[in-house]
Amino acid sequence: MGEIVRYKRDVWGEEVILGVSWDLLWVVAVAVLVLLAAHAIIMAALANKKMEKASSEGRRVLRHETIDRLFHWVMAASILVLIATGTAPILGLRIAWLNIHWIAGLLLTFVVVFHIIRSLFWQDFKSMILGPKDFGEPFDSSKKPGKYTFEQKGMHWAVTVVVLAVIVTGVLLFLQIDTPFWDRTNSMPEDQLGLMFLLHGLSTLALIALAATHIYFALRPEKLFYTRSMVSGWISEDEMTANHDTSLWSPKEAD
Amino acid sequence: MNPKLTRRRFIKGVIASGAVATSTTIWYAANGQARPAGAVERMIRININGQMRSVDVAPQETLASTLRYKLGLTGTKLGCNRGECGACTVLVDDIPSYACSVLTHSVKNKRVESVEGLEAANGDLHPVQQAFVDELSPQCGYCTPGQVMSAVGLLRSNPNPNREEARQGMAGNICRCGSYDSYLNGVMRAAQIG
Amino acid sequence: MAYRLIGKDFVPPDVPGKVTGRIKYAEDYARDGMVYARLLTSPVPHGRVVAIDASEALAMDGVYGILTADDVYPDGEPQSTGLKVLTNEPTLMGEPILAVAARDEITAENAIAAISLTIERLPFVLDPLDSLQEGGDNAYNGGNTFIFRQGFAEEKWTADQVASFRSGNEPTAEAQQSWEYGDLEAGFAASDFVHETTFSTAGYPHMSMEPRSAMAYWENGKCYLHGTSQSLSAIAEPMAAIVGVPLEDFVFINEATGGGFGQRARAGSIPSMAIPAKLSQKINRPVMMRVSREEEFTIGGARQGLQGWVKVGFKRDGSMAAMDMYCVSDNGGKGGGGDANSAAAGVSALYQTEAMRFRNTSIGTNTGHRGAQRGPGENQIMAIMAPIMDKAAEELGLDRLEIRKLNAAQNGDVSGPRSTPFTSAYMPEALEQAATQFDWEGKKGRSRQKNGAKVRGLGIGQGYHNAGRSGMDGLIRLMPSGRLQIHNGVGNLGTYSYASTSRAAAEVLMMEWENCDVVTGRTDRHLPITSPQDGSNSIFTNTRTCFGAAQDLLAKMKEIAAMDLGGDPADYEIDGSRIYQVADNTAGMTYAEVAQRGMELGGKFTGEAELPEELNALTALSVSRLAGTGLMGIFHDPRHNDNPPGFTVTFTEIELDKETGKFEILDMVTVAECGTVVHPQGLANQLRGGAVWGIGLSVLERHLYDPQNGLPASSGYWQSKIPTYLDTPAQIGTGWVDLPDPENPVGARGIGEPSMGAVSAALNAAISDALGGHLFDTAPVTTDMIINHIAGVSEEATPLAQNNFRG
Amino acid sequence: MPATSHDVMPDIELYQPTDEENALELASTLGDDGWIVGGGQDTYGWLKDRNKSPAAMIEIAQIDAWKGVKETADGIEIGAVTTLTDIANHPLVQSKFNLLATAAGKVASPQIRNVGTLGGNLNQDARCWYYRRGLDCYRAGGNICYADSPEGLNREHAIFGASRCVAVSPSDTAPALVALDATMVVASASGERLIPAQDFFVGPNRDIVNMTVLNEGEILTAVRLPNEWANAEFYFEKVADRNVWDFALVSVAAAIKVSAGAITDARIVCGAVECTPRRLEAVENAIRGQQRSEQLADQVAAMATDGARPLNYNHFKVPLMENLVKRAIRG
Repeated sequence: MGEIVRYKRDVWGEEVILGVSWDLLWVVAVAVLVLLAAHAIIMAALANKKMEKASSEGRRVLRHETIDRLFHWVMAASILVLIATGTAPILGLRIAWLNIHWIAGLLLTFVVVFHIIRSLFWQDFKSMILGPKDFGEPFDSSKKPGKYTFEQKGMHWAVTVVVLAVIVTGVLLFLQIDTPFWDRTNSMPEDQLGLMFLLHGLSTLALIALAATHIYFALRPEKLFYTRSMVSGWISEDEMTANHDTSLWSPKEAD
Repeated sequence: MNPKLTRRRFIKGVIASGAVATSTTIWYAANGQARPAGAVERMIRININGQMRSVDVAPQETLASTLRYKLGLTGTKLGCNRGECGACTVLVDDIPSYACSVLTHSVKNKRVESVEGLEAANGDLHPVQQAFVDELSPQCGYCTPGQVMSAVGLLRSNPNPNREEARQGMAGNICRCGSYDSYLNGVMRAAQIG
Repeated sequence: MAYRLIGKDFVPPDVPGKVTGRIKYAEDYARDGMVYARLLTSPVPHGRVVAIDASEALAMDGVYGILTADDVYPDGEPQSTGLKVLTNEPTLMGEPILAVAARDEITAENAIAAISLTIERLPFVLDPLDSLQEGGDNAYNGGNTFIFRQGFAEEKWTADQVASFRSGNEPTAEAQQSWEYGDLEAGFAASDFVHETTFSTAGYPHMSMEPRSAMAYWENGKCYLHGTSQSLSAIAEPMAAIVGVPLEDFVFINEATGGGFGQRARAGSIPSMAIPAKLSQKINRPVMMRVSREEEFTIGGARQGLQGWVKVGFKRDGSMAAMDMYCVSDNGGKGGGGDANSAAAGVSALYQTEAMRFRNTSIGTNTGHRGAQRGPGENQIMAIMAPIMDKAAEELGLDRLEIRKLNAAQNGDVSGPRSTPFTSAYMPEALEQAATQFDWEGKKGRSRQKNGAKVRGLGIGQGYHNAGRSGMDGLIRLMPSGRLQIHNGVGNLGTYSYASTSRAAAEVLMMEWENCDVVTGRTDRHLPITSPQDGSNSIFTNTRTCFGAAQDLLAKMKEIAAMDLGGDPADYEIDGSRIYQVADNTAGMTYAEVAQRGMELGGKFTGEAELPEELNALTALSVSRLAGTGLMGIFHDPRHNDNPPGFTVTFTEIELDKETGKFEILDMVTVAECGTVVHPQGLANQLRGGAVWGIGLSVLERHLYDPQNGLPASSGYWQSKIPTYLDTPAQIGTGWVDLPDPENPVGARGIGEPSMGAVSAALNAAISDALGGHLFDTAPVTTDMIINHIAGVSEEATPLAQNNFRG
Repeated sequence: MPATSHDVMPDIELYQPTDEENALELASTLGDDGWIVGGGQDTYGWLKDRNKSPAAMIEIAQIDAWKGVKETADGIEIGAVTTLTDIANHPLVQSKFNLLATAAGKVASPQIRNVGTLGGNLNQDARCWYYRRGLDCYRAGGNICYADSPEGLNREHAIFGASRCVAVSPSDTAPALVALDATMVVASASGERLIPAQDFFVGPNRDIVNMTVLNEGEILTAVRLPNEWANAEFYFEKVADRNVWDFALVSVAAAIKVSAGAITDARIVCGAVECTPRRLEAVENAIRGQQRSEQLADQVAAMATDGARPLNYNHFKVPLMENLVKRAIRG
């Protein structure tokens, strides 16, 4: 166990930030595993009290359009690749990671920009807004959400903040390496550079935690229908009425 | 940017590295492991200029330090302490080596010869030394002991070098005064005498 | 004139000690209770120390004390350029801030690492032109230049002026320093070939083999300092002042010096020797301060780099009609250096330029401190000038040797801003002799001959330096044993002039060299003020003082002989360590008898009365301490007339590989014109050593500072590219003209510095020749530059600029 | 540390194992705290500067099993702690693999070759002066390269394969071994593995702090040269500023098999242009089957530098490398 920040000396011997302490990678990994395992155990213990699972049969409603599903999976893939390539050298794997990393990063940046534009002008932006009343939702079983549950909104916005942080710091770091588009100048002062590495590292750690949590819930039996909807686009009417307030979300029928 | 800088924190790292042997011991103790056996003993006997000398040598000590500071053999000069000049050249089992870049412990079972060991018992100069006097090879003289040792080593392995071979053999010695030509004259003369 | 000793080889007394390792340099001494000091040096190129916290270090076991600038300068540091002993206001990276003494070096280094230094970082500058430009940073706290007797000042050009100079034009700003002679405009008007260019030369470190280590201790109130210098006696008084001890309580010990090359001539350029002295005083133990190679680089100084503009005009017959030169000199982080002025004066002397203008502006940078280095100025400019001379010869259809002969300095010629006459000059003879020895006529047809990828290049170089200090003293003693003690404080760098100039005294007294002792090595052996062994001065200056002292002694001997044996002093002659009557050589005394008689007589004979006026303080002190110990010859050297030059000529042939940019020196011959030869082996060594230095200047040596952060990159032998056995010819031909100079009693002049300039000039000319006459206008011309030139590649940035720009 | 010039060896423990097991066990136990020392010629500067601070040195030069040249069924095997002088002068190396003898004879200076070992020459660290100065650059585990910037002093740096770090492989023997298709014998407490010379070196794209694939606890114990390339036509040339001590600006090592004037096979490798020895497979393919001639050399030389990406001060390496490859092909 160590500190959160690693320091180094600049050319004059002045101490500057080097980046995040990668010991935290293990801290995050263990913490996430413990929390998720705990969640799984509690859920298993409560399993018999749980109400019956809604049927996936019957009429289907459209939850995610093809383009959005595509966006989700491209984003997911690029994030996983970024995490894998970014942590490989930390874990001691000798692979040529940097080119894959920045290409995946560029891809992520493009799809995120796409998603932002699309969500602002073509999607129902309101459906994702996290308002004060949403916070009551988990504690009141009578309250059902619109298109997105409180947890989904929370995850979405957490991911938004973290991914944007990763992207902004990543792009700034991208400028510090040679690419086919430019020769680096190495002109960023060492202390600022270190700060960028620190923020990139911290947001990466957060992203790893979020990604792990997200995947965990996506694989939970009671949430699996959401995952299915991210693959095929639809959920059943039963699933919709069991989990959502149709006055707040009235999707069209799936093809 | 903060114009004031403090060296405090990284200095701690340096101290840690300076006292690294101690900290490792503690590390091994803390981890419940036995420290690897086989670390060198400090008291050693070493054959210097034909004499067995007992001397207390730190594990990391260079031969140049031992010769100069423990044995008082200051003929071996430290020009750079980095193997970049040759002023500290001595012979180890007849082979010219930079005493600044050889650990004393590495040569404890070998014969070490420094410039002080060349003269005959009656005080006669070694043929290389005499030739260097005759040719007035040295200028400032600081590189001279190293040049002498390289020449002696060269002539032991090749008693009759041509000038080019001598030049190649002496190449690991810098003479800032630029007396190379005069040293080569000396080597060639010594080869004739020798 | 036939001499018994002058012009003959001998074994200088210190040579056996050098080949056996027995001779001691400062670092070879030890003293009971001696402790070791190490330095903490500036981590920034320009800064101000805010706080030093050494409490942790001082609490460490085996740490004995610390010395800071506050200890050295209790009333504040001097506000001027120049190296300080220790400083709180570093203007170059690696400048010593404090020293710590401990029981051994490891402990001292651990203690250094435990000291917390808070330092305010100030803006730094590495290129004089960056500082010269309006808004540019200044290297010093008070400005970017230091004007003698006025102090720090700021010199700024407009951005346009700097840009224009950078792109190759004549600078338009007013220069700090200038001189002019002849009619420049008329000279250019009369010229058939005019060449104009910007140029740059690298400043680079001296890198003497012996780092400036020093050891000091105090005993009975006296400070004993073992150090390194180019002078025992001239350094004593200023060094005592730096240590802060009266001259009579200061003993400087320096048997041998492992190289100086100009940087150890003055106490002011080696003030770090005072650190162990001060520290020893403070902690009351002997202190050894071993200086590392990197420290030797950072505080050891460097040659000045020049960047300038030059315009030269030649008449149809090849004579140099006019030269206009404007330099921006790099004064480094601690000021120092007058290379540009010497460069211009050197051109005037060597090429007998009819009209000339010189302008210079000196600007500080936060790089190594600058000072004299072997042929300061002259040797850099000759490397630039030689290819230009060849270009002129080519354009005017002249032979390269002929154009040089035409412009060569001869007896009666003058040079420099004040048209100072030479004491004597035989450059045409030197050119002729070197051409014959090299076989120029036979070889010149090989110029630019190709053989596969290889091409031949031939070069002729000339070197010049003027030397001839006056005002020094001579001091010798004839002992009752009959031995002659020649006191000489010149410093022992390996030219052996401490011994060879002493032989002038033995020559006058017609003594066997075996009966003479050179007294030197430590100031408590009572030395006269002699010239430092610098500036090629010692041969000319110290033969004068030794000769003069011997003449004084001879006069006293004759006076004693006449007193005892009758007749007039003029009736006596000497030989075989005897003084006798010319008319009757049985009427005489041995030298031992004369000395004994002198000691009985005392008074002026033994230095107790009638001393020459104007004796220097140290000489007077030495005489007073030696008074009565022997028959004494004492001499104060008056001013001599005119300018004693040292000239050299080098011919070289190289084979350059156009595929690798590397070349081999096939032949090299250097001929010296330095008056009567005093010591042939020593002279040959100077010519060979100068050749190695010339090769370094011409193609290898560099001075790198990282432009981004001011870090020195060439702080060791490896990165500063000191020439090795395999970068220099296996054999260098030498020769000398050997015609006496009238201003020296034995006809001798100095040669150490020009021996280098001729080689750097010849080599640059040969490279230019091999490349079809291409002018790089720079020194050094490195492998990468040659490859780039051949391949037609231009680097995106300016080529490595050795902290200077390259035009 | 950049500020103060350290100059003495700091306190470091020393182990001098005399047998293989003991050495491998120490290497494994000490892990990162142990520094394997052959001749030490690249080690002591790091330690004196206090820019690297291992807890202990494990000197393996006294292990006889890892020393000397011996003939094997299909070539020769050279122990990793054999000195460069012994390799340069060894009759077996000279007669069959003179390329290596020549390269070994060009390393640094006679005294360094007398003490320095083949293993040390192959495992030596980068010579970028910023890195050697102890700056916290990428190679030292930092996050910046000081050499590759518009003003950085990068005359001696890479023109190929840079990935953040632009340091080059400093070894003279490495290109020769790659050209001879050598195999590295790497031992550790858990056994032995064989690595082709070409795969032994690693660039910054894969590992920015190490120059070889050696893992903690592993020791290079020997190098095997297959007879496959024995007595081929060899060419080695090293261009450096000074002819002693200096590292190559560019070097070339080539092994070419010629039959009736035609090139039947070739391996050409350049040093000091990339972080690893750079094998020129495109050139090798282009000359295979061709008559060995000046024209051929001129035709293919440009392929050698295809894709080169010079830095501000090292453009000269491009023509220099082409010229050296030309000379290697010309013979």
